[in-house]
Amino acid sequence: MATTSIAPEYAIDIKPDQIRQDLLRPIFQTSRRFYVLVFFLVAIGLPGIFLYANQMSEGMGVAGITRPIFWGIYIANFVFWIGISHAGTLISAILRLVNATWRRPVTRCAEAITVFALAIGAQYPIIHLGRSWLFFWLMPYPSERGIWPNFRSPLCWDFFAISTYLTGSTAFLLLPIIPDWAVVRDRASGFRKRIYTILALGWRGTPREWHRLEVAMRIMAVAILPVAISVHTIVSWDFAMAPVPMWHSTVFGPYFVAGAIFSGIAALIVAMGILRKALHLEEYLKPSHFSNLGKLLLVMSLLWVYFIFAERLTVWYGNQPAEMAAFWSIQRGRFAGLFWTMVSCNFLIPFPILAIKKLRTITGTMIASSTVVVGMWLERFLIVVPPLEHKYLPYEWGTYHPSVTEIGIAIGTLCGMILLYVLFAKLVPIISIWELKGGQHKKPFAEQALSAASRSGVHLDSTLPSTNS
Amino acid sequence: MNAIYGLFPDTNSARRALAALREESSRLRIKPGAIVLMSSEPLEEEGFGWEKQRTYMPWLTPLGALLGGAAGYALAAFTQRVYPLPTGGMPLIAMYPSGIIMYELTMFGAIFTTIVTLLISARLPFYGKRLYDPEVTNGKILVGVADPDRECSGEIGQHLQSEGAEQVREFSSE
Amino acid sequence: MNNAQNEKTPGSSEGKEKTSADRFHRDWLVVSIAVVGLAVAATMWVSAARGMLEGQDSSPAAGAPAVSTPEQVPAVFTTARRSFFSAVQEYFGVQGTPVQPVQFNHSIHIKNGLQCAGCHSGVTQGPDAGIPSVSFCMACHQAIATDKPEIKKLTVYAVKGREPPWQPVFWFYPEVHVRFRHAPHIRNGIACEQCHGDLSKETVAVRSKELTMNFCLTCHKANAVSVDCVTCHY
Amino acid sequence: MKRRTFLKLSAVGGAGAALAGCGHQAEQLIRFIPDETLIPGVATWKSGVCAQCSAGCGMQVRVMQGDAEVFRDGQFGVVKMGLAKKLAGNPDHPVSRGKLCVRGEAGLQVTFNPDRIKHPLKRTGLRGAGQFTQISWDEAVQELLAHLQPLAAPQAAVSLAFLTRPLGGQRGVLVERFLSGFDGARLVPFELFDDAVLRTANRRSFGYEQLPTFDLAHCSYVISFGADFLGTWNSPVAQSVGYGTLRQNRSGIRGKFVQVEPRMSQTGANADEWVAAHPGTEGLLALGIAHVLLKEHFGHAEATGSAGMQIDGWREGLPEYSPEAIAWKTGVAPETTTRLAHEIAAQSPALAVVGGAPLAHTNGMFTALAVNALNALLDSVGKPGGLQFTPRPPLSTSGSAQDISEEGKVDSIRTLAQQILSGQRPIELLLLYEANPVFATPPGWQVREALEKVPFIASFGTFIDETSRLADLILPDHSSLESWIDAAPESGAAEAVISVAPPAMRPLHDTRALPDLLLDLARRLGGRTRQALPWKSYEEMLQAALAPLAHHPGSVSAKDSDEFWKKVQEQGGWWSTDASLVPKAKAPADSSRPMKNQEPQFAGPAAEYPFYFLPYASQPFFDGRHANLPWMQEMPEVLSTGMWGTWVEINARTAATLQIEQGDLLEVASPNGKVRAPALLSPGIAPDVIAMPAGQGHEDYGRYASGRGANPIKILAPQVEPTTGSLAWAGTRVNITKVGKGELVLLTGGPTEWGAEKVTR
Amino acid sequence: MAHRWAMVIDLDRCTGCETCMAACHAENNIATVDAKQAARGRAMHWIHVERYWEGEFPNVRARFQPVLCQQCDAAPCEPVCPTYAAYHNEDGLNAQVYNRCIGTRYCANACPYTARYFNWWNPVWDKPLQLQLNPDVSVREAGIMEKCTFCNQRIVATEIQAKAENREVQDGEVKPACVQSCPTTAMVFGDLDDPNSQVSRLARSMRATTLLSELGTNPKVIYLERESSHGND
Repeated sequence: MATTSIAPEYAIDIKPDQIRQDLLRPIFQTSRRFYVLVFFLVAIGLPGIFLYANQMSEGMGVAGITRPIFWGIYIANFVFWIGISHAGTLISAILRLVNATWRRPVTRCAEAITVFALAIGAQYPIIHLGRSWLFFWLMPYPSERGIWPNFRSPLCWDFFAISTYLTGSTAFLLLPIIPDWAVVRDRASGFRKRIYTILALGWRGTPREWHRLEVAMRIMAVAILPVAISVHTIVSWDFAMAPVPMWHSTVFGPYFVAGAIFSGIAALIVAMGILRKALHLEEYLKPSHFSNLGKLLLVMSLLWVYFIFAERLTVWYGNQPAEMAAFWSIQRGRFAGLFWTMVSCNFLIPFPILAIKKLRTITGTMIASSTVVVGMWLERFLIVVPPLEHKYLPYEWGTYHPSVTEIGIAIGTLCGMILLYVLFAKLVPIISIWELKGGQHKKPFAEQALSAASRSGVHLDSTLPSTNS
Repeated sequence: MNAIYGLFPDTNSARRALAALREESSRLRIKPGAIVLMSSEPLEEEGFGWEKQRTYMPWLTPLGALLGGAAGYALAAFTQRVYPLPTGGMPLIAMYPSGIIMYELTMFGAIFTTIVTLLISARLPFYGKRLYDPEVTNGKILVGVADPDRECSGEIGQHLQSEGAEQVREFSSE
Repeated sequence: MNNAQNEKTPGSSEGKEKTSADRFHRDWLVVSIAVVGLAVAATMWVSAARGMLEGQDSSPAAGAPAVSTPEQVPAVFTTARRSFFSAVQEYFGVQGTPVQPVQFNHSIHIKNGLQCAGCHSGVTQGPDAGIPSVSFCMACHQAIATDKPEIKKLTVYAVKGREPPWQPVFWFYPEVHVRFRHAPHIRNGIACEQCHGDLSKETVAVRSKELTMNFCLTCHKANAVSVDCVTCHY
Repeated sequence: MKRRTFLKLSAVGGAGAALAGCGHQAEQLIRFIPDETLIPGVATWKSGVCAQCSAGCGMQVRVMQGDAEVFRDGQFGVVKMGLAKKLAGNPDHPVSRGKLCVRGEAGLQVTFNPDRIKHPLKRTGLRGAGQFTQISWDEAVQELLAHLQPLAAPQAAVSLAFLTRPLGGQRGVLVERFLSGFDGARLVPFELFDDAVLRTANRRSFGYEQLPTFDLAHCSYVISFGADFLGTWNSPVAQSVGYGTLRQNRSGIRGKFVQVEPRMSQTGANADEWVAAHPGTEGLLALGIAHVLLKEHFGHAEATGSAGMQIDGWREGLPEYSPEAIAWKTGVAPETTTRLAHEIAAQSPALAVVGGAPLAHTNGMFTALAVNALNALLDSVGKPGGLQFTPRPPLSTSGSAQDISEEGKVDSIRTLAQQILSGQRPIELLLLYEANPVFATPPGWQVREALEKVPFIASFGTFIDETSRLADLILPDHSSLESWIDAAPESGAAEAVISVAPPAMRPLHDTRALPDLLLDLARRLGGRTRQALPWKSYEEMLQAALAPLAHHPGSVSAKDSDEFWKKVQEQGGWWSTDASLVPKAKAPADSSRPMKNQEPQFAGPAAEYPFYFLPYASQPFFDGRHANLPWMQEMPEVLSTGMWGTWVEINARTAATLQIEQGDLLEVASPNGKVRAPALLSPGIAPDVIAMPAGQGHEDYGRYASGRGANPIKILAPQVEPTTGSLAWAGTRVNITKVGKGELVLLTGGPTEWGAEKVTR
Repeated sequence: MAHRWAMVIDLDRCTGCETCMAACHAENNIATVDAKQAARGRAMHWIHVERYWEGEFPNVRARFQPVLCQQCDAAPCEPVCPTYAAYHNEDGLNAQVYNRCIGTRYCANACPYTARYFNWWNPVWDKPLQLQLNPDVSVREAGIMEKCTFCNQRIVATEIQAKAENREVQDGEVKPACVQSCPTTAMVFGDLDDPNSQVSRLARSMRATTLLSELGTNPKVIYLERESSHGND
């Protein structure tokens, strides 16, 4: 029986059969609620496509951006979504590396956020192009003219970073799904069976397959971390490379990475909370998961406050006129309301909720995370817009008001993101079946893993007899 | 390919059956490497004592990374010489930005190699007909012998049965 | 103890799944086709709505000139593409084949000893080669070959006081922003046929060479002339 | 890989191939045979004369071949023709010296304006309803002739009036000669910002009824009283050219420039010192300076000739005008006045300029005479670095609008309106040419009412505006680029200049040049008119007029008259420094009565209307005539940066006291009316002054100007300067009320006083 | 043969008359937007006169500064363009290649002078205003960034002319539209590589300075600072 002392709140003590039953339910049973939701999302999101088509046809003028605020909500959204995308892969990779067993129900829904947020976020640089249809000029491809993209441009780095990250995190998400697709394949019929047969790649579950998969996942976990960090650093360099007051800052790299992880965790908690209710996964996503992630969020919140303070303090001390114009417009000018809302959302509200253990419940963390998601969007907005409104020559200052098109496309992509996620949860077991099962009777095999596990209080349900050695 | 296999409800019986097949392999004229195991979860740690799995993946990945980095350098450096765009005295190949491209492509190389190595060495994807039983994903553990000697296949089946196989089935690719 | 599988064979539940599965993919097909269709429709509708304002995209009007009124002409000049389809055409660099109002025979004129610059007189002096006016043609053709059907057509134009609506054969979409100047090329001894092909072998001029940027660059590089972008693009 | 192949392969597949069949969009319009042979793509610079204001700058027109959509013989089609592409100053021309002003550069958009009248029009609806129908030129000319013929009869009881913008050059002569065939015909030149006061004052002071030319290039000290001479006043291009040299390019000398005005104009913004004297007291300040100069024996009162004698107390050293005595009226500290006087005394040559608002008060004549006297005291008249009067070239055809004024044939629009309304002088026919008094006169003058009473109005203008909307018949003129054009600049050059240019391009529309039309009418009318205008075409008339110049040494030397004429056309005119051309000053007409100080009169009691109201000639629109040019609408007025609208300029502190913020909609009310416009806070305006740019607020002036902004002229009191009868447009008081939120279109988006020091270096 | 085109603007001569702006509109086919778009900050003026107030009434002064693309030697706009639409050519111009521009607007953000203009819409000319359009200059469509080119079309035309006549380009032979039109001759254009050219001589003036020189962009538009007269004020 149990060989390790286990905190009972992590225990997922469900029979494998039941696990399959529970986790495959959404795939095989489609509720009316699902159709309503999809219809709803499509209905709200579709105007976004119209607005984008209109924007391509008429010109960027339909957006609220203007001289000198050449970037607006589009780029704020881009940074925001790329930030959100740091939820999954980074967290799941870290947790995989330290072999925190409680990660098992969390990883897939986190990684899915990464992939979809990235896919959505990567659209924004294209949406915001004046001539979207020529976006492929950002890619290096051999043309007869021999002209390549400018590798000195941060936008070109973006292309490389995002495509690497998208490839990596997609693989990171998809590889462990293969065995689960095999499960679905074996239970499905008809058209769906054909689809899942293709998706399962002919997975059989031989020791060779399992071994290669596990080795690959360990390598990927190591490889994806620096990519994730580089992605958001490069996104921050989109700003820091331009000599715009308050953009041209060395702190932007780590500041953006911290912000990204911060918003990513928040988004993950929100997604988990919703999935838990919607798919009846109360037995799998337990309060302890929320509490653990809440602690992580708390740390990131403090880190965020540290960064924003450091950033602002240096600007304030530097006292350069051009920077101060943007600074004061944020601190007490046109953007003061947004700024203080952001500080409340990112720190003042979540901090007590997350710091006090009693409040760190599912509801508590959900509230804290929701405010953080809003706050982090505001942060992106405040990074993009006020400095552009106050560049060096005061004669050239301007004001920015988002237009219907920008808001519509933003809503459209939000709906798109949710839709993708809903479809994913519909088509793929949102919790990894084999990993969950594996976690149930896996014996800690290394001292390191054991200590990591006991530190995080992992319950190792060793109902199996020990090895036969 | 033909095969005979048993479906075991738990790891204990599967382990026993495996041990038995291995013990009797010469007698039952089981070719080396013909014993097949399939499960719905990784069983490496479950003491199956299965043949040690080895892969070059940890070596191929850095190699892929190196290749990626080299490709990054090539892209950043050589492409800009292809079209000699006047830069008005600015460097044609900028050091730090090229570093970023190289870094990203290094990581891309690593990830890409890992995925490709995984797929190739795990022989995926494979859509043809080969030994498999859907019961595996229902939690059964499949232990069997590929291309058994026709004379011994009955005996193998009995062995599997006796070690606790719920069902013993035969597979034929024809 | 092992979590032994007291496996239920999925009997009754399987049947349910089957029906729901059928509904599943039928509905999904409908939804996805609808989404894609709407997206395409959106793009086309938006572009077409503008296209309609600015006149139909119709086939070239060849032959006798029709009476036209100001109402046919849009009241504004804009760089916007005329329609969704013309935008797509331009995107893919499709230029189509021009249909000339009069089947002008280049080879006969060249055989009779006429020089290119004799008619396309702008070529040595300015950016554009130019097409001579019908009155220029009539200077000879009042007397020469007046019985030929094409010359008769030409005469009809001249009598009516109209120019034949010659269609450009070598041209660029405005989007490529090329400012090509003929005169410097001629001054530097670039023969006409180097870009326009051997017109002594053509009757009605055809686009025998694709004037891509690569075409220009190859020559510019070979002759060590500027390959600076703003030499041509401004 | 070929350019798009990458995408074709990867993304869209065969979609491109499917579309390959569709041909290129053909030109659907028929093509006319061109009238001229031009080398395609090659630009030629032809000479031209700028017609955007009356300065008469010579210019060059860049002409290139292009496809124009035209209407010919009942068909709409395309023709290849030479088209004006760019205007630039004529480098040889003594007035423009290769430069133009912002309004001149926009002259192209007059020719290519979509709102131009393209055919002769006949009124169909009620008068003023703006409903016209297209008629042929034959019909139009017949109709006009039918109205002209009765009036041409000797001793006709009724007569006609010709309401026009001030016409310089031979156009003016032609019109005068045309009118000479009609008994009692009146020429009514109208311009909002006319300089009649200064011309009259110059005649009284110096004997030249002419605007002065300033030799800024050689000047060391300029004090300007309200004259926006770098922007809108007199000959801004010539003055700007001189100003450039005043400031730089003379080793060791940088002329100082002081501007006296209550609202900082574009010119004032360039001054080294800006003095905000109270409106209407500029003359006092000039005499205050003169007082100091006389007291300190800088100059001799006697030496100033008639100019000094115009001022009461001049000989006595202007005892009433000591800096202390005038300080409370002008609002200028006595020390400042004294200092300015000392500076002027120290730097020779010095020059005083007066123009614009100071002359548009009821005491404008006094102000002008005072500044003239100061100039005379500074001995700047006729000297290098001073002011000069441009000699008039001796043409064979006599006269200009000014010259015949003495014969009493010229009326002001105010007089005309009064006479029509009172029935004193029956005007049967009004000919109208590019003057818009309905827009640019105060309602108190009742111009619209008067014009509505005229039985028949024929307009020759190029645009429908508030005045030509009242016309019964419109016979549109060519644009200035399409017709023979000439000008005899009144000022701007120290030498005699005549600008002449042939048409730069063929007409775009079915229009006829006014001079040729008048010659045609004269020919058909016969009689006296025919005798007065014997020429077949305007070109012939110009050639005849300029013929005597061939005998003078000048810019053109030619063997015979044909060559002379050809060279004049190529060069864009004729000019000469021949000293024999300099005219003698006329004897000052009424120098007998020296003028005493006059206080400016303002309409509206100060208690009720606390602010002086200052409409000003706007940088892009001048008096409103350029408001239909989109370039000008989008040209930010440089000080306010305002575009596409009107605004009310108010001192920032005053606004703060009244709790008015930038962009608040203000109602500006005078005793004579109200207008609404958004507030524009400015530090460059006196606290008791409210200023508004003129030029916007058109009811009907094409698509770009109609219904845009507000017209400040419409609230002016019908004040006049008594000696000339000119509108005293600066003589009204107003009050302001905040009535809501207005829309202000500014180019700048920020507070531009911020860190100015830092950003400029 | 290579040049280093530069412009000197004498702020002491500049009167804020805006002739340069109108000339630029005419020469370079710059579209007018309309009142609504202008109110949103989308008016296009490749060159515009910036006005800065100094002081309070009555001791108030206004400074004028024509601002156009500063044609920086170390231009922040160039490296950020992912497609080389903004690049530096051999004559030292900040070139903007319209056909290569995909409209990221990154260059416009990076430009500290905000000298770049974006085509938010397809430009529209009410006919026949389009007949004025200069055929030597592209008419840009929606989605493209544009800016002052130092009237590149005039430079190219002059160079071709000089080559045809087998001579070098003379100092003062190339005149951008703004320089040509400036009534006070506040603007001078020429080759900075030629030490005897007028721009070179003026650029060596004591008054020479550049806009936002602390950013190290090394502009080729050199301003001569405004002076005060005779120490009188």
